[in-house]
Amino acid sequence: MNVKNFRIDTLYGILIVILLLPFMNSNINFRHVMVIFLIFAGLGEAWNIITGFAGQTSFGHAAFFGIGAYTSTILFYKFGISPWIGMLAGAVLATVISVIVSYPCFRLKGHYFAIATLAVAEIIKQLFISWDYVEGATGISIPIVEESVTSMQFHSSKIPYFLIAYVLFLITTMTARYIENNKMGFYLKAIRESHEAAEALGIDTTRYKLYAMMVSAALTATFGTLYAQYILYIDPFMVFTLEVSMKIVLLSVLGGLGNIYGPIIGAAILIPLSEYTRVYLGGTGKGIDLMIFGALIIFVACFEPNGILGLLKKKRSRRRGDVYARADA
Amino acid sequence: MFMQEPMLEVQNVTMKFGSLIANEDVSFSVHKGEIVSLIGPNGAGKTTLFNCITGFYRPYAGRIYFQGRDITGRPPHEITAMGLTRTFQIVKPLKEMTVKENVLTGAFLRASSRKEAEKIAEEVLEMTSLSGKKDMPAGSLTIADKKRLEIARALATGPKMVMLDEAMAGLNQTEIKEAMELCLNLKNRGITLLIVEHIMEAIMPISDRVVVLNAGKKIADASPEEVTSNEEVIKAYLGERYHAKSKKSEHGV
Amino acid sequence: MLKVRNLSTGYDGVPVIFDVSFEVREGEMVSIVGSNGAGKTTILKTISGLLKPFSGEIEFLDKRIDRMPAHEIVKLGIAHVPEGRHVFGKMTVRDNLLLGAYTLESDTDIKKVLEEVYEIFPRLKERENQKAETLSGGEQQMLAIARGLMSRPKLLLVDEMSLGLMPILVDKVLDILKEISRRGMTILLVEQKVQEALEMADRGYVLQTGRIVAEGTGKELLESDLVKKAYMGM
Amino acid sequence: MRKIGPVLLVLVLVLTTALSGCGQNQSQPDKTDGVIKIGAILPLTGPASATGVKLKYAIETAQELINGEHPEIDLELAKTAGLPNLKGAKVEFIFADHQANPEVAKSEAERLIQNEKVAALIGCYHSSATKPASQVAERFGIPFVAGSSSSAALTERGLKWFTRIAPHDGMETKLFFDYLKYLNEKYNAGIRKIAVVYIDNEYGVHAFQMVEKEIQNYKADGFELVADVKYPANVSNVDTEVQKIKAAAPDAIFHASYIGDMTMFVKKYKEMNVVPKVVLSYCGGYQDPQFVKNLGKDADYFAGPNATTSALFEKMPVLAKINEIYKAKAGVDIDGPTLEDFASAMVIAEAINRAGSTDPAKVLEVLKNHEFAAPYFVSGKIKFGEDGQNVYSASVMTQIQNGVYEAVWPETSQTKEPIPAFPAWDKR
Amino acid sequence: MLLQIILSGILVGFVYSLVAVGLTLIWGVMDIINFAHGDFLMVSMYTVFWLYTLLRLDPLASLPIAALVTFVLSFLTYKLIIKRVINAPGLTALLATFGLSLFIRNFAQYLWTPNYRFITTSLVTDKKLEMGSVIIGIPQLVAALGSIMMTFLVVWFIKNTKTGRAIQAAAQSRDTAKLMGINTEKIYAVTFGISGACVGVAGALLATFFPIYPESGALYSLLAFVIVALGGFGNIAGALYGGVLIGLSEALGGFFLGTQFKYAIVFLIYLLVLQFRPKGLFGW
Repeated sequence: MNVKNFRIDTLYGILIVILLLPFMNSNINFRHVMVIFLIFAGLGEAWNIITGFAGQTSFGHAAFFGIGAYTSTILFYKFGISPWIGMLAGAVLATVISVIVSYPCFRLKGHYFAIATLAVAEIIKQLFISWDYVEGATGISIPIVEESVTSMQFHSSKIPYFLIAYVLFLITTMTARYIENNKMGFYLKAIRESHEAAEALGIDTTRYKLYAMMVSAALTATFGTLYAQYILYIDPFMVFTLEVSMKIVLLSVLGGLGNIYGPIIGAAILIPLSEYTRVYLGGTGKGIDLMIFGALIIFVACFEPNGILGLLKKKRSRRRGDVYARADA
Repeated sequence: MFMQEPMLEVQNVTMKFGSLIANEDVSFSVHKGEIVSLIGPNGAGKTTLFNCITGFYRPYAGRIYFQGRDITGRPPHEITAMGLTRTFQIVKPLKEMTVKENVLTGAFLRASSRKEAEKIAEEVLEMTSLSGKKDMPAGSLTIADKKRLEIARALATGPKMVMLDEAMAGLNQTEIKEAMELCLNLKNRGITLLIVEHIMEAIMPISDRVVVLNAGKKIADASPEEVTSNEEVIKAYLGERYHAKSKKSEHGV
Repeated sequence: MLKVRNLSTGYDGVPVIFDVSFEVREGEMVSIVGSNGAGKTTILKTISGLLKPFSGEIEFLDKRIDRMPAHEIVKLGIAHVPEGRHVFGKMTVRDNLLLGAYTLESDTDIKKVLEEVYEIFPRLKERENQKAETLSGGEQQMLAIARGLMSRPKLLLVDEMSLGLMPILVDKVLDILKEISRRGMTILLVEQKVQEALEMADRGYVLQTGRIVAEGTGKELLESDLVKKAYMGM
Repeated sequence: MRKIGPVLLVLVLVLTTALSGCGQNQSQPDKTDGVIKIGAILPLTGPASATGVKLKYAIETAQELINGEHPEIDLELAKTAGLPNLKGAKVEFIFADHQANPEVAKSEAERLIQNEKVAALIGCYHSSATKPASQVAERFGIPFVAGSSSSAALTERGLKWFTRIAPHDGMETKLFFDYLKYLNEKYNAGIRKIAVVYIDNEYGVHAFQMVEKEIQNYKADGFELVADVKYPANVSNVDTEVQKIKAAAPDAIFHASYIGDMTMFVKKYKEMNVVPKVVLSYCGGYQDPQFVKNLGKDADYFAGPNATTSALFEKMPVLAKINEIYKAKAGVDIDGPTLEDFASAMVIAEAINRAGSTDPAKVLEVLKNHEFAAPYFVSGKIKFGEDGQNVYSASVMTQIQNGVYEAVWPETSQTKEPIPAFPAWDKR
Repeated sequence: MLLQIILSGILVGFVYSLVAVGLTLIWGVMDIINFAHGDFLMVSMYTVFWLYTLLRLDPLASLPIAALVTFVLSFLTYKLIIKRVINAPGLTALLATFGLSLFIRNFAQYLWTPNYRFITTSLVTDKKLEMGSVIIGIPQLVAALGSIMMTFLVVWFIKNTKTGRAIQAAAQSRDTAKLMGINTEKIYAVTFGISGACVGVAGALLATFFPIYPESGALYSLLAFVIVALGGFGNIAGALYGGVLIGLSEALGGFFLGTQFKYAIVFLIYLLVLQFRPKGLFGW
């Protein structure tokens, strides 16, 4: 059997199932979960490019998400420019910002890099909180206009939001897949595995990491725009928060890193889980929902350390073998 | 048979780490098509010199020319792109990737498409006898195969010159023989080689010239025969036992 | 003293060693030779408990040790000098040695062993307060052996001590090992420098791709065709 | 890699489970079954959950009053069980947690409306959550009655279905200046220099904006802004902040702080010997009874507007009885924000009762045109203006004296006279 | 005035240091990012609070008990959770500790309600030193001194005891440590425990002047990450100086540039310092 064809078929299968689901259940909350699922699965895919492929752990993707959200919102709020253009502008701006912040961050390795991205995101968040032009801490209620494709506002149904989310998700996943199977993907993975070996293979590591960061940032920003248009309200605490960054990290790790299926699986589990534990248990005011949520995360991490994907492709049975020994051999 | 065209020229390279001098005023050159070996006791500064040449370190003083172009302090990837690449003493396989993917990664340097890269990779795998293991994860190879993979990956970048850092350490006799053949094979394909090695039995027969480092300084630069009889070299490095053994094998084989 | 029967072992469920049996008697120096990748290190790691065997038995002083955790095995009297030395570079020579004596309870014992070890390795005494990473390769190898001796082992497992050492130092280290053996220590040596290892050993085993293909006294093996052909390049 | 097929399986599995979960929800019994559902969206987890949980108790108190028979309480709905005009239908408040996250507030609003079929929404405490949630209500044409969300922006959006009980921060700011004027006139307090200390989020920043705006109207009275100190939303110490305040030496400090940071500030004021004449607090930390509990005597002389105070219980028997029920649940006396959310629950139930149906249009008509009796407020009544804002300010100025929130202004509801100047910290 | 700010900054910094010391210890030894570190701090504060409320025990007197509680909690965390993820790739351990953080935080809310609590009358409450215009709160001073003492205790322990040497050994090479007869499992668990004890002490010291509520560890934990990285992962001295540097830059930056920026300044300092020392101030 041709492995490559099989993989393509699986991905298409998943994509079709996702597309059909909201039409099988008209429940508004279910569709909401689907929209959020797609947004976060897409964010996970975008993040995966820089962290899963290139091995540069980013704890600061909320920064790009927020920039995407704010760019389109400001353009629409202040100048009445369609969020579609805002989405593009946001992606461009996020790309530019990613280049600027990558410069100081890429000098750092490993955890130092991860904390640096976190620091950058927190600084950007504080700038937005204090920036009067973007309404600072008070946030912006996006003016509600008649629903239309141009205004990217839909009040009577969630299906258009779902479809936009789907298309963005599709673009992101396909981009990730294209990268994975071509030169850039190989180069990124080489950088992840060994910086020095990559250099010796003629790979300009800084440049490729930068490319990965740019692509990742641009894609992340587009979801920011959609998110803002979907909620119709944004403030810095909502889009720039560490929680958004961590959610992206968590679901991708939960699903399995460095693979385009990981974020999809992670999001398919994490998003409904957090939604439904809250829906069914959140009303008690005792934090039971998050307790259970936390416990489940611990459970998955402990019993499937390679992510859910690891469970599925567990070839080597003794997974808790001695890592040291392998590295040393 | 030497074409007297210098491929690599190392001029007065000095490298320091703090107060520790790893290389002191080292000069030598490698001509096109040659196999040159760099030997010396542990801590003599061979790997440091390698790192200086390939751009991983910036030398403290001195210049390095590759094909007449000054490459001193250029980043490693640019040097590789010019056609000078290396392997590592401590192998650095891209563990999560398969053998073929490892080689593909190197092949992308010259290939413009995936297809072309695949072609180069297949060729190189064939040449290094790794074809049979191409779908194995690189992390699970034996040490010998990992060393072979290092070489294969370097070759995939389409180099004019390859620098091998202890590519034979830890191989058994048969494997060393294969490695020696591979080196000669590469030489026949016009690839210049600079080899750091401990295994005298392996490098003496294939080297055109041997450069000996001791305590960061060059103490000899001559043909294998001359080097093995150089008193200073023997004292510093080979030890009496080798001296005796090499004499024995001269008679024995 | 040490009996290994039908041992199969490896990493991550991938077997490297197949059905290997051998033994080491008290006071002997036994060498297991073979090229890298043959699985020599894997055997030692399994004996010292770093790896768990897939099947087979390991007995030390008539006690099954194949399911014991590594630190318990050390207490029984097996010390393992790992390949590549692995000294604790950020710690002083003295601290490294004290760690070797981790299993000893009484302070006076520790002091005594320390003195004994310093006697064998006067060089280490000189460098007592130096960080281990500042030692030369040969000195580090000596430190690794000395550290192994600190636990007062009954059996010393030594892995590839020639690796990465220049020839002159290999001789030196081997001499030390001989000296220790002469003092009565039982030693299981794993080496790829076939000639040297077999010359020293009382008995030897030849390992090829995870299987033992020959055994005998050091001399017998050195003279066997198999060894001559495969390892001596003759 | 080859075995990726099961991925599909897992995905389908998870999503279909989700699907079936929702399906059940959807087939809830029709709303006319004698139970009227009202959604309450509150911050039940996260940093503000301390308040959120209290609000929940208050709303449960309202539910108990409405559904049970409490003839002793002089409230229309308390006397009979259920809603008399809807054949004694019971009211059920469905609680949802928004975790201080606007996204969650929005999705919970949608869920409550669509899945739970609620007739109206109340909440959400955080203005940032109230904004998107009330927009959902607007879209579905469902009344939204906010209790204690205080951002003035909420009622400036021109929403048709939105109403609010609490005075917004603009009104509170006016109240502050009027009170200071009163102190200056009556007690010759000599208050001129004002510092604003506020948390760097929607609540704090908005409050400060109101001060900047209002102070223009009070220039003639000699008030001037000498310092504004903005501090991060999650603060580990307030040393530097207090240094800045001390350097400005204000007569009055306006605080927009939550309970945790407010308490830290007070402790630091004491340590650093900061002695202003007056400290006034926006609806937030000061109003929480925990403030007195945690600080003891040090809490004395702080002041702020409050919808209620325990000192008023004596004067207001209805309030006292409501508090009895509430205290049994919450363990503390009812406070301002809590009472405002209680009011929002009562008002929406009353509006449905008067409309005689849950038809949103009819309920909205009642909400916008009727006046509601609110004997638990000092103002005694609630009436929503065109923009949805309660025109009767529900607040009195309170000051803590001997650990009790005394009503000090306006004079009509005074329980104690105000003390116009802080004594030195070591002279208490 | 300036002196006052600098002093306050330093005092706060030492408390940050102690929180960071615990974090850097496990980071250095096991390469684990413990997201629940701040929540252990919170647990310690609650422990102190309840001992104070129920038994009228002064926070300083209950400090050893709090340290013990967090030691045990931390020890168990290793035994029950970390042990299973320590060999897992990349970020899995982070996933687990994040889940743990969520769990502890909300369990605290479940048990003790989300109310803000304060210890109002401890031995040190409201005491202060006045030297001219400079005022130093005794609780802060005691906390800073306590932090320094605890840090030195930890350093001494690691440097001079048998277990300490074993911790160092396990940090450098796990398998070689095993070959020394060191039960690395136990050593890891103990290291985790010590890390817990560090935040336990920090929590008890903080409890005298910081509000106690389920989220009270969150910010400290974030700052601790920055400090640990600033000082160089696994470097205890680095964490100590890093904490002070952060405390100072927070105080000075906050005063001169606006207090709302004080944490942004902290992050900026991190980025700046790392430009010159990519492996932290004391990183190797």
